[in-house]
Amino acid sequence: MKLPDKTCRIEEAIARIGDGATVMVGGFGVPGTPMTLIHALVEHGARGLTLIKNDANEPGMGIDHLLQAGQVSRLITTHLGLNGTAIALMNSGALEVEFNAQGILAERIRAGGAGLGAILSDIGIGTELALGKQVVEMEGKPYLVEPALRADVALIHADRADTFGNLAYVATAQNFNPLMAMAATCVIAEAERLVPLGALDANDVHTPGVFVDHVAELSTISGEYGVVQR
Amino acid sequence: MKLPDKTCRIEEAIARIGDGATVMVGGFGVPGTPMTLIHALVEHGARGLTLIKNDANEPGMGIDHLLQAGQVSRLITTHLGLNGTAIALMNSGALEVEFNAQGILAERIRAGGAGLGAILSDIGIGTELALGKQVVEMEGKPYLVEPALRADVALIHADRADTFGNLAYVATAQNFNPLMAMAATCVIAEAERLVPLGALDANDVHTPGVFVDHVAELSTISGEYGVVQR
Amino acid sequence: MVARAAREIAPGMVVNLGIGLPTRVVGCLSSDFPVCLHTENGLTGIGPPLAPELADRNLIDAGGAYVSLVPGSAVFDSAVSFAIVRSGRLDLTMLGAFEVSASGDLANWKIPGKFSPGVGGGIELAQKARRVVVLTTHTDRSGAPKLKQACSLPLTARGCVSRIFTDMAVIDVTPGGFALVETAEGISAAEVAAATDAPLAIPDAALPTF
Amino acid sequence: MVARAAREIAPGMVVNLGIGLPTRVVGCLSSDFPVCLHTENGLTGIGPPLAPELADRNLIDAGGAYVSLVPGSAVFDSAVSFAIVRSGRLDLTMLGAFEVSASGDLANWKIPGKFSPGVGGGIELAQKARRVVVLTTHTDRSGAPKLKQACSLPLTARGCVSRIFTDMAVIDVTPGGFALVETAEGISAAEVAAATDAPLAIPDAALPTF
Repeated sequence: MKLPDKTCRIEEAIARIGDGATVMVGGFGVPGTPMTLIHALVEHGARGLTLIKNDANEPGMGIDHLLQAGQVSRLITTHLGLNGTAIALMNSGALEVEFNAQGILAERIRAGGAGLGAILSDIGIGTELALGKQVVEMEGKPYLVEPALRADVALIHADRADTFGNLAYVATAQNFNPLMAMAATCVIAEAERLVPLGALDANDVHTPGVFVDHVAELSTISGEYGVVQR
Repeated sequence: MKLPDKTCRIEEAIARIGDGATVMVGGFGVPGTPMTLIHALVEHGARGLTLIKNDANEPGMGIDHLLQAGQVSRLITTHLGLNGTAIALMNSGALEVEFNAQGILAERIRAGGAGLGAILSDIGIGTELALGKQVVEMEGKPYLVEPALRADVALIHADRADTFGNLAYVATAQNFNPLMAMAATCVIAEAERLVPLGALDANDVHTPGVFVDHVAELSTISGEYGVVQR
Repeated sequence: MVARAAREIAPGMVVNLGIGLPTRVVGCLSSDFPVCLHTENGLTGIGPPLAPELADRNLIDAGGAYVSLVPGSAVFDSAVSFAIVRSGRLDLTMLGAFEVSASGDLANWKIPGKFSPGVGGGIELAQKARRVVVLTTHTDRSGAPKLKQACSLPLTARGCVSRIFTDMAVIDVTPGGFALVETAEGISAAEVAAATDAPLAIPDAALPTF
Repeated sequence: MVARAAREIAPGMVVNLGIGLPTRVVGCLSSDFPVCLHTENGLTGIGPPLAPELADRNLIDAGGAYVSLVPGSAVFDSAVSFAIVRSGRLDLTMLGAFEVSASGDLANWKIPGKFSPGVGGGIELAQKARRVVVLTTHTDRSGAPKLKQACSLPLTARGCVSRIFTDMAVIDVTPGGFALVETAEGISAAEVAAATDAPLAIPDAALPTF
């Protein structure tokens, strides 16, 4: 028994993304954002995408390139205050935006990855985020039904990956990546370092490779991954 | 800023467990079962306990000691086929047993740890495990409401712990421990090795210390933790 | 039959082998066959079983057997382990059975009044693996058929079983009920039909044997 | 006021400091003070902020500031990070505010038609931290009071705020509404009351200053 090899060229993996696809993108700010996969998706040109991402990055970074290229029709997110492009597109009606409470977005994605239908939560009851949501009573207390989220594709940034797709993250570049890596039909991971099978200790794996379909090593770590000068 | 020290004597931590308490106990088979904390709970003598544990261990091991001592009135579990004591107590009516599907038990505990009210799942629909459960429809499909589980106390076995209570597990001794370590009001962890702050790399922590209230190093690893001779 | 069942595993699959007969399939997989074995407690990349004197006390499968790792193994908590199952990442599971019905219902966890140890991970494996096959003796110890028109025991999951490997035959569950696919060496189709408590479709052509 | 707010942190607490004024509280905590700082993206044990030339590109807080670790820091995914918040493990959060009502309602995320960047982690912090305090200027840039009988903006959470630290005063939210606790050096109780758009209970005894 030998674990299958899932290494691939980034362009080939990204080429599977069709128009209208739902795409989860890891990252919270710069750390963990798969900048290279995003650039490949811009090159590929799929349009009418629904993106699921914690934030909209900043102008000239990350998913801003997809927004600028007009490839995104819908964004499910928690906060886009640092990206004027996203705010302008939203205000003009060109971009439909669904805001989630941050931890609820994380849990909805995780629920999708765990094969659940939904979670029940009391977060946001009494605020406008509860409007239009299905309510379930349990022992006399109301909870909002927060449906699980899944995507056609998840774009993941890892620090290290082995050839089976086991992933390890560093520092706060973890964020939404392990959650999204469970919740998509096709999971594509870029890694700063690709290591042989066995080089990643079984106890240090953050995302088991069974969730990952394609893994590619980054040839360069571009400036977009670097410290943001403000 | 310095992280607080949570080291304690096992007896002192266990002494807080009152009669009638709900206690989660880590472990799946022998690995990850906090044998020493369980023995301390037998010594302490609290009765009328509700235990939440994946399995009932085997005769003469783990929670079998609590069952034998008559300290347990209710057991929420997935499987107790390897423990004749538990089966006999259940059949005689002395022990109330609630069976859960294994992954659903894991998710209910995790939901408790995540501060959710419940999860919605389709597992067990059409079987007797669905009987009596609240059903919610979402987009025309039925789901069972599986309420979150929390406990007064969780007993956790870790491989390594630092003095703040950050925990790391090894191999399949992980199992239910990281989930239960999130889901109790008071979390008590035994560790095979206690290391100084900083000796556990931030990226290698499986359970963040913020979830843990008390941590103690095991002075000996008894034979009960060893390979079971069958 | 174990060797025959092993051939059901296609290269690249993620597979869970249930307790009992299915576990023995491991012994039929060559060391360079590309497959990932999963177990419910929290491990992908199971290697061959280990004798007690070589075992790691912290490394077991869901049945309590001491197992080894392979290069690229990963360990994780039991919630993640079942996330793999429920989210569709498990390509195949091989399970034991008390009864299988002609519509693919599976009963393998409870005999009311006699045996009710709890369902463990069985429901989720049966309900959510992309393909569920059963490995079982064709009849129980008293000689009664395990393949029946309808199950009499509490179900594990409805309509989940695709194929059944027994000591007598390989049988598919089709929209029309049980269909004989192969027979064991020396067993006739008629013998299989006689030991099956439901109609069994038998093709006209000669059947392969195993 | 930042230094005064820092004294709100008791030894042993797990604390989340919101973006803006609250983040500056870090600078008032001594290196041997026993506290665990949490940030939403997935980190406990935040150390002092780092200048860009010393920063780790992968180590930020939820506001995007480059931070350091302390011995015993842990990183985890954002679901676990909010599990800490929602399950009651966060002892204290300090948040900014657009408006706070006399019943402790908080509005700090949206100004309809002007500013609606999304709520981020604010709702969960406000609704689930064991204690929520607000750090804010007493009035907005146009001089309008931020402490009001009722909020006019969309709420972050209802009845969540216990105490408010402003440049003018420390004010508690009590069952009877706002109550003055301390004043800033050189500010009179009457001045605080005049800058507050709701009744303010002022004790008879002399108030401490900060």
